[in-house]
Amino acid sequence: MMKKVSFELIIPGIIVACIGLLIAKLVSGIYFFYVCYAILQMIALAAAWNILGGYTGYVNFGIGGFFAAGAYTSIVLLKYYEVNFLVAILAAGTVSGILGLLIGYLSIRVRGIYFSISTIAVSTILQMVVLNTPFLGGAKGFKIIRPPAFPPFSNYIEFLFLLILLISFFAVAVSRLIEKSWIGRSFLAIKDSEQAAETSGVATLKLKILATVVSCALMGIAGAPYPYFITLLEPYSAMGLTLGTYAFAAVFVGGRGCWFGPIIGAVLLGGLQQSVTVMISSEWNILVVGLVIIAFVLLAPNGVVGLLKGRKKPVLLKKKDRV
Amino acid sequence: MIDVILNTIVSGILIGGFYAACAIGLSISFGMLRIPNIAHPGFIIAGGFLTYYFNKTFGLDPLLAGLLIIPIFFAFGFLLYRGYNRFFESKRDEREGQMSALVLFFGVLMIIEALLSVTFGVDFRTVTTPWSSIVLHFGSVGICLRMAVPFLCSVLMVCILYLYFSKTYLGLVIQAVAQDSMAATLIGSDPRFAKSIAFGISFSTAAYAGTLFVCLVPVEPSLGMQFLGRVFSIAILGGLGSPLGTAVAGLIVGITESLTTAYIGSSWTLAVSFILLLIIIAVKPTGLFRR
Amino acid sequence: MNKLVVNNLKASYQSVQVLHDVSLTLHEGETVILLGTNGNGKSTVMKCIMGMLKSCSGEIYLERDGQRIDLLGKKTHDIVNMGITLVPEGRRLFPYLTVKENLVLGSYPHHARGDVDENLDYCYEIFPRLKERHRQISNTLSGGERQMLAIARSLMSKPEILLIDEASMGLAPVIVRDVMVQIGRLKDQRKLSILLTEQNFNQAIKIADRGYIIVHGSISYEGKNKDELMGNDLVKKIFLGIE
Amino acid sequence: MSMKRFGLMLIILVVVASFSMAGGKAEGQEGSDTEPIRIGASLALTGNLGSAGKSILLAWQICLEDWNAKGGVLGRPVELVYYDDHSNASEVPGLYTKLITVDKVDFIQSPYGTPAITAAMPIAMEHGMVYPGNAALAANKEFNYKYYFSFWPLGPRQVEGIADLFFEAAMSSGEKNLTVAILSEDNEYGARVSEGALESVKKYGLKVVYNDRYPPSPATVDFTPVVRAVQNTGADLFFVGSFPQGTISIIKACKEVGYKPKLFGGAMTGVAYAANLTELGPLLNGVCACCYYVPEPTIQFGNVEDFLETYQSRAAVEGVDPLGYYNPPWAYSSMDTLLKAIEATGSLDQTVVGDYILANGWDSVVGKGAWDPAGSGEIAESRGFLVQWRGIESNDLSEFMVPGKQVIIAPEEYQSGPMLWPSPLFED
Repeated sequence: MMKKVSFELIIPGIIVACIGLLIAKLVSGIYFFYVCYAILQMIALAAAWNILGGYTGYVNFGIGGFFAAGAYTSIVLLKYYEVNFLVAILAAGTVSGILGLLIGYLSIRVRGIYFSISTIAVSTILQMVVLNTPFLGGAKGFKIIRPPAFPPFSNYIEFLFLLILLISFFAVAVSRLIEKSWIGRSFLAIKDSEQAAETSGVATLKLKILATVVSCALMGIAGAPYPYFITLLEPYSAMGLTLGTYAFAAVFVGGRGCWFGPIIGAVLLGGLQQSVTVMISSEWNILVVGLVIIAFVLLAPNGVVGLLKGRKKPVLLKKKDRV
Repeated sequence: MIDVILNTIVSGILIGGFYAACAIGLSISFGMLRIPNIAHPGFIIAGGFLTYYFNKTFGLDPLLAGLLIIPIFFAFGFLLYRGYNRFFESKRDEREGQMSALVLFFGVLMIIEALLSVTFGVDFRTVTTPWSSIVLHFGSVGICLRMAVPFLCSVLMVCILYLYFSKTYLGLVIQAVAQDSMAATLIGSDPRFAKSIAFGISFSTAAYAGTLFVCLVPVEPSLGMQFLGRVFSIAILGGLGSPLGTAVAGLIVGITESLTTAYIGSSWTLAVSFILLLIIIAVKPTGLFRR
Repeated sequence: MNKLVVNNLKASYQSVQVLHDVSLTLHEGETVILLGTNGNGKSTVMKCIMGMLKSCSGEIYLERDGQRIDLLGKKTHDIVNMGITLVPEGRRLFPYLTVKENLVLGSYPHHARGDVDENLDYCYEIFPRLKERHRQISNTLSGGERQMLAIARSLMSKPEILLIDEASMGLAPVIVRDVMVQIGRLKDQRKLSILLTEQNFNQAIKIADRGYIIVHGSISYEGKNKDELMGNDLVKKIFLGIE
Repeated sequence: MSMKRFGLMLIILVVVASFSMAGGKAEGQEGSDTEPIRIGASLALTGNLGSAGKSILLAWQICLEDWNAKGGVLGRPVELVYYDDHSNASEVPGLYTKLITVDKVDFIQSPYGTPAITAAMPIAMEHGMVYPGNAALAANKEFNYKYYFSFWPLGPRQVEGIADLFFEAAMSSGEKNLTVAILSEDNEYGARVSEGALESVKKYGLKVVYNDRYPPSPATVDFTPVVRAVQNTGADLFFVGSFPQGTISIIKACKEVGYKPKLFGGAMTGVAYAANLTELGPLLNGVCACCYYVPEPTIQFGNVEDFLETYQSRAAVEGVDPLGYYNPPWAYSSMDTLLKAIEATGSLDQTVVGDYILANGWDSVVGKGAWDPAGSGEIAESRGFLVQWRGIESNDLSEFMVPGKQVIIAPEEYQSGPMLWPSPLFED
């Protein structure tokens, strides 16, 4: 396992970091990094979501809450305690992971839409807590001044870009690692039929909680650099439904339960969102994104991945009609 | 002291009725038809805007205007289900389909918001009627018609739906289809037709809830997205698919919120419906009134 | 003379062919049993007749006053409206509706709606237990009561032809006997044509006029009357355990 | 099946193609003598702030048309490049980076609202752009950016200052031992307003009997319980810091529960929008709120009437707020001051133009003034005033376009009539 981790995570991680640095050196337009940041953040969130939603079929709607939990943890630590950025990221992951544990226990009792709405509930309660806690900035939020750029970066956003690049790589790598291991196969069993999985010896409970914790922790990690990207962290925009729903839609556009689906989806959807915003400066831009989402869901049931594989859609009978 | 409690509870009941009207359509579409129509709040807002339009252009009383738009929404819901069934539902496995449907309806919600802002602008809109500022006093309890009329309309709506679903052939068939679609074909019903009707009804309730909404407070196009969580949690609290359950859940949320505002602090009210939901899920996951 | 004819019926689930060549006829006022053990395709025949399975070919038609009405390709609810009903395997009641609501729903077809009360009374008369429990939610009923309710519900649509799939499944022997007796009475009182699939030969034969035996998706024997069926070697081998 | 796949591939292709177009659009335009001068901004055109965003856009467009009719700036036409940020602040940094580095606009204007303005501040600072702000609360507090100029009539004390006006007016009644209830919306605006109110209350030695916040719309639909809780305390002064939806609902709730404090209102926003004014109509009688423009004779700001006339004729057609008392004059001034500075300095250099504005202050349809010497980027003296509505008889818009119905009661320099005490709430 350790060897596998080093092969799948550390070595490619270093390579990705180098590529990132190279891009930061070569590309001069700063706008590029902003767009990339937004898309990479969506990739990280989508990949994190996919670990729970794509592999086990539990739909988490409260992405914004876990993401913001990470963002708030990191800004509190960085601003009040002036810790190292790496520590802040780890702490962000831990806090969101603990919240994930809570949601995990919830998933013992409920599934389907009940689970989804509970995640919205947890996320909204988090928002209320932030609003009512002056220590966390309350409704006013945090105003953040970016530190000056340091070598080798010529601009702080390049550093943030590298950070989110590594984070999104990490999220994707973890989901790939899970998918390819026995855990992934057990997840598929849970997704297909939880009872059957249970009876055939899969420890569904532990695995579900594991999936939730990992998924939420990754969302928190993705949120850690966000305060420095946005410079004003306040509960309404950080915890809104929009951010999470786009990430969620990206997984469906790309393809669920497959580690590279979220990448494709986030690049397509994030790219579309970014380009439509600058091309159509009116209400119509939301319309276009809405229509594209609908088109994808209707025409590509298994996402772009499904299309690329060209696999025939399995003919599934409804449960009741199975003989 | 007792006056305050009484008045607070009465306000809670009045607003709770309105919540029920918002959630009941979702309870039908999701509880009975298994269609996770997260665009429902969007259609509520659309109903509100249409009511506003009829009121402003033709000077119609909003409650009457609301009745006029019901057929439009019914037809739209009916046809939308046909399309949904043809291009989506019949092609997916049930559970997988439900997950993708969430994304599908998210797209629909975005389109509604865009179309509303294009057509009506992004200003807050509300409808005022001669009756909306009248306040009736019963002893120390004051009841304002702006709140009471929507409440009565909601109660009427719940009653009509309850009677429809338990006393008419088609209403029973819709329930039957929800419980066992195959058996429903064996009694000679066409499930697709029944579901189309049910979806149309769900949309009609959204339209009328929108009418009540625009009478109560100002609305704007992006409100739908923000109203989503509460409407869903009330529908689940009530046990999906049960009109009476939804009504009771709406009242419970309304009263609890009202009491929270008065005695704990209004800054926590938003959390009320969700905390209630989590408690219910921990105790009885299927909601309060699922038979 | 009216009859239901099934001719050269073939059917498959996905790529697996389940019915190879099934032909059978049900004349007016007859009770015909379709015998076969689990997995031989009895239920599939029923589903094909009711139009619930798209992938079947061959001929299924109703002959009424010399006119031939094709059933194949028609929708289930249209077939029900022609006066053919199925009591499905596993009862398939509406679990959260009351007994009475279940019954009333049975009279959904237009031709039956006028006589709801009359039919309701009739059902309560033959199954008095249902009357006692008419306000009860149907998934709280016992197995036998559920079977009664399922049969009663299909009677509510005033059918001419009644298909019953596995009436005895999951019921205690005493109750199976009761149910069979009731089915026998129905035929006489309501002039029904009944097609009954069964594994329980001993009980079914009591009410049968004649029968077919289905093995691996094709009809392997046709018995013209009770005695022929009783005396047949295949029957002895499969159902009575006599070698 | 193959048709579908083809269709989908087509969509993907279009999406991918649109990326490259978005990146490549409008590049490589360097300023020659006839090329237009380009001003860039993102605005909330959709989402919950869309209403304000759209009226600002119209004001800017009018301003540019005025300048172009006069022959442009430095002999070159002026052009606006704008994007919709969906009222979502997280889209703003990227959009401003694009405006500055890809579209290479010559100058920028800020987006609308505190979160968005704050989000774009680091970008403006990084590129040393002159950054005229449009409606933010103390956005410059942590940044202290030299070239941030807030075109917002509240002065250095910001919304906190509104409380002073309100309580000053109450004190002028001469009555002693007044009790105060403070209710505000649970957002940055509300938080600041209530902080200011607490300060003010201390200053005047009043007693606070209620202080709470309510969740913003649509979380709060019914305000009667909260208003009843306030009524129960029997407070004489009811100070409210609310956004438009809350404003309307709180006023209605007060009328419904029959709560008549001696002075009611304060920092209620939305009372400048035509839609809200006509909605409330006679309900506004006796209500006091901070406004930035009303058609009273004591208001002599630049040539704001001329601007409003143009604006109102255009707004009706474009479907934006038909009155324009709130943002538009300031948005126009923000753009106008920027263009005047360019014209005066004859330069497109950010520092030159920025220094000019800093030195010469603001001067446009809303009059003229200097900047806060403390360097907050706010205007030196507050231009807000407290209005008490009276004699409104119908819900017609024309009620609000004539003098005498929106009487200015504080501060003294703008006062256009005596304060009615106790406030004759909801009386026709």
